[in-house]
Amino acid sequence: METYKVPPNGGDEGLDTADDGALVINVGPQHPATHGVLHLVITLQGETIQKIEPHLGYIHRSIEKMCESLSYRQFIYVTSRMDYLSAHINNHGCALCVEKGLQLEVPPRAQVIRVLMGELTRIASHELWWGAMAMDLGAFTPFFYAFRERETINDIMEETCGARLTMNYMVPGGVMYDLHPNFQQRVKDFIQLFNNKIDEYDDLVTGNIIFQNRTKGVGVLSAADAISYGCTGPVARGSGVACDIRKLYPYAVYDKVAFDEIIETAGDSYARYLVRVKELRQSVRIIEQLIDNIPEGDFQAKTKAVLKLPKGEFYSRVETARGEFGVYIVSEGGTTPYRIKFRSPGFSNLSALDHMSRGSKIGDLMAIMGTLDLVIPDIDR
Amino acid sequence: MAFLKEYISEVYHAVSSLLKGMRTTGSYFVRPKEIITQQYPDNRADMKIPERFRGEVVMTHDENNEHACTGCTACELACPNATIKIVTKFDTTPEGKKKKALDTFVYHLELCTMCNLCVEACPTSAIKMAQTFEHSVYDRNQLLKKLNNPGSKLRAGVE
Amino acid sequence: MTNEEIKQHIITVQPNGVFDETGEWLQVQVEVGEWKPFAQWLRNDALQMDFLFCLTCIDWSATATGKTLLTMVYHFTSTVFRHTIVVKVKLDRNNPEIETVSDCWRTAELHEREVFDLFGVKFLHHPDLRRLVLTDDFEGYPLRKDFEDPINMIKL
Amino acid sequence: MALILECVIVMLLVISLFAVLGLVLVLMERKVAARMQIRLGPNRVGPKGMFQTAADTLKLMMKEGLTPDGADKFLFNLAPFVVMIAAMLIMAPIAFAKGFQIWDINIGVLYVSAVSSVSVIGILMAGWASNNKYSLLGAMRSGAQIVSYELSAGLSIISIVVLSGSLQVSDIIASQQTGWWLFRGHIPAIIAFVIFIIAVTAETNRAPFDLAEAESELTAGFHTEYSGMKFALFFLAEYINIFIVCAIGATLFLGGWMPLHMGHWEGFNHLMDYIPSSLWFLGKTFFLIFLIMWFRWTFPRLRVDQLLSLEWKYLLPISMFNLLLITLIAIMGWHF
Repeated sequence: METYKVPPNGGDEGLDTADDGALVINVGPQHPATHGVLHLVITLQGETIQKIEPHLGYIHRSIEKMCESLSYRQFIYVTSRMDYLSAHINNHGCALCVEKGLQLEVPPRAQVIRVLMGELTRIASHELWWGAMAMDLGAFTPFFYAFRERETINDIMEETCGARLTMNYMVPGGVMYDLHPNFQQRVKDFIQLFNNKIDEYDDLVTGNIIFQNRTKGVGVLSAADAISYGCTGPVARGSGVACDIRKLYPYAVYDKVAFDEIIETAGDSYARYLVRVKELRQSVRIIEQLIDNIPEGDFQAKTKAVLKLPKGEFYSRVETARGEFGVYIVSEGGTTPYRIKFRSPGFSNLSALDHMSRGSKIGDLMAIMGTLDLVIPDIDR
Repeated sequence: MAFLKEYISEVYHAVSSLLKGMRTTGSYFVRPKEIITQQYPDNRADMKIPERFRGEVVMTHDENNEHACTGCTACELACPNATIKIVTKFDTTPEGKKKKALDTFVYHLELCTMCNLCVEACPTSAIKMAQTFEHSVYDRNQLLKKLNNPGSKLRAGVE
Repeated sequence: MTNEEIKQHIITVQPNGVFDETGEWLQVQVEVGEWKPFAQWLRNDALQMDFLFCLTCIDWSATATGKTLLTMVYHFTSTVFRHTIVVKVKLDRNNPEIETVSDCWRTAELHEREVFDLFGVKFLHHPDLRRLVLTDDFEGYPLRKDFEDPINMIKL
Repeated sequence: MALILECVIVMLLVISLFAVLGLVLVLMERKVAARMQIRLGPNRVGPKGMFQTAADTLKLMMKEGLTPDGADKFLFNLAPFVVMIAAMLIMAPIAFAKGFQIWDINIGVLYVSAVSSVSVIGILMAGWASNNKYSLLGAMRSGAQIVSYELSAGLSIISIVVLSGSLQVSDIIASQQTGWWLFRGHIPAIIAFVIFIIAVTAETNRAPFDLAEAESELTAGFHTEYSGMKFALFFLAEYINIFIVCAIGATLFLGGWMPLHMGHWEGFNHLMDYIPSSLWFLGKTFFLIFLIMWFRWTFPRLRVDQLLSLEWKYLLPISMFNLLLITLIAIMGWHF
């Protein structure tokens, strides 16, 4: 019987050949800090990072190809599986694109419901990021506090949408069902809980001297670089680039609610952290404005049983928790998209990782990756 | 001297920020009431699953073992994952005409993503989402289900 | 800037450009040989298109008119003027080659690798053109319309 | 003959103490963590999960002890024992109760600080012999860390030696008959205590100084390649080390097994004397252990250069200056 023998250098020949004393290590595909199957090949000089090369594709499902054989109703659910933490917002973007093609007017009630769900999703996503980021930096406890609030949102989602993570609640023309009768009360309860607990976040993490030292001045990304690398969302806003789709190209009812676009100019990990933490409060502000003002009416526009987009190209973009999510549909007039492209925020944000982490310590890499808030299925699609 | 003052205030702020964090975790340590863990298998009896929760597709049968599925395959067409396969047969109606009817409603739970599109598509509300969620089995074949009960037939009046 | 103004600017450098205003944004189609200087002009000159937010490719081989056609589609926005244009470049499907723009927009580096991986478009002078999501020895380009994988693709 | 018998009994006692401490401390850590993290912690094995760690130990014993193919086999297998033996050796001069001490050596405190640095050799050995880059990085970090933090831990210990005038553990405890050094030595003693706690947290590789393991950076650092019982030895040694350093801290600053006496409150002092001395010792030690666990479940981890600058820029200058103050207090007899 032949037994497999591991080669002396651990099996990664070819990666180990840096000659100037540099150490090449593989972070991932299974590593506690990558939160998924991201594989980074890191060249280290001592503890200092010289180069990072991402190797993608471990969970590439070719969603774009799959969507080419799905109808315009069917393809929306797949996008929940890309950025699973912003599932609602992804679905919203797809629904918007189909509606653009059909020139469909969405009832006001559905628009408000979509925004409410989107902002709840954003809070849930930022909560998870906050916990995971603290965990990357070695503090385990915040993770559980973050999950307490996130759990409440998941319960609300479960009650209204029927699922906790991949809801598939958006359909072309509106939402799948009307709100649950308990929805408003539970959201108000959540806001109260959230306002009580948010100060703990500052006590535990934001103000902590160790945390500040770990993140300030780490992974600096200038505004010009942020634009050049195609960064969007909190990553770009942490560098002082105004890029919030909700402000620049308002969709649904975002032009009717008051909220601030959070912009920090330092461009380091701490700035990106602050942007997200402040966005939590802005999302709560949007929800507070809308929760008592949900217009009555239909929750879904009347649509044909089989949707056919006219020949042409349609692009819609929404602001997910990670940045700009674009849907580009090329239609040949059939019932399925001829070609569909998802512009996922994580993919572009990842491309800046190498630039940001060169010259910093391996411990800084965790702070940088934490504030990039990478969701691997979003990158691999 | 200014340097020393800065040094001391730096140390003071650092220590106080650390103590603030310890106060937060410490206060949870002495308040076990804040614990939010659910003892899952033990609390099965009084667990509340929302009525909209999507666990699996089931077909509703009434007390006469009759269902509302006409075998129109709308759900099969709506399903993005080929989860549903409808096998039809031809029944003879009392008038002697041949009529298409449901033979077997095959449901692949292992392929299902609980997207609810089949339930939305069904013109006769024959299928719905059940709130069960404990689907794990040792053999994958057990996830292949037939949704119509043996011997069941179409409810009168459903077209 | 309005579409008309952008058009005027573009005509000065691309007199042969084909314009299409049916979509949401102004579309301009340029020849593959003129693409690189045009891209540099877009990035640096009057239009200041500094944000490339979407880069993709379309395989037209399943349509009647596009048997040997691939189209590169670039979506640009200027963060200065807030205008958006779409640039299209037609490629020969049998030998798709185009100049890289990863030196103008850094984000193009990964996006071009993805397009190379899934469509087989060769980007000339790209600093690191390798397969991105697939293994290096993978055969075929999955997002092309004629790609078949009898094992992993299930036809509904 | 009697001596050999004595040796055997002591050995058995130490080993069983190790086993019991390992089980208790791991369970305590998990329970403390759970309470701080608003969850229940282990609660399935035995009443309130009391036997969870025993079950874990059983599992670890039954696991295969894997040795990687490219590892230096001898050093790889030796390393956990080096760490373990170093931990066992420090147990010798600790006074668990009044007159209950294995070896009252006259340089007890010096012995402790000398032997406690041996464990870094085991860690370096493990990191190098594993032939894993993560392990190597972790081990190198651990080396730099322990060498640095030993300085301020040593200076804090010396400040108590200065106050009590002896290196012998029993003498130091006896000198706290009238009050613990933490209270008698004014603010400098408190500063020394705080520095001591920080330094020993770093020396035992505990969060926020757990850079040698740094889960999110180096997966598991120096013990990445270890499994089964060899891993368990590292794990056990970590907890034993915590116990020992806390016991030292309790001995030096909190009076060891000495009951709490308050000036001239005769009634109060008599009441305190009724509590057995071993309970006093264990109570103080476990209080310090709790403190260290509290740190771990609250703070993020430092970066490696910040870890070193904390030591060299803050702890070391402060503790040197502090030592001067304490010496002044001791010479002038200003302490209570």
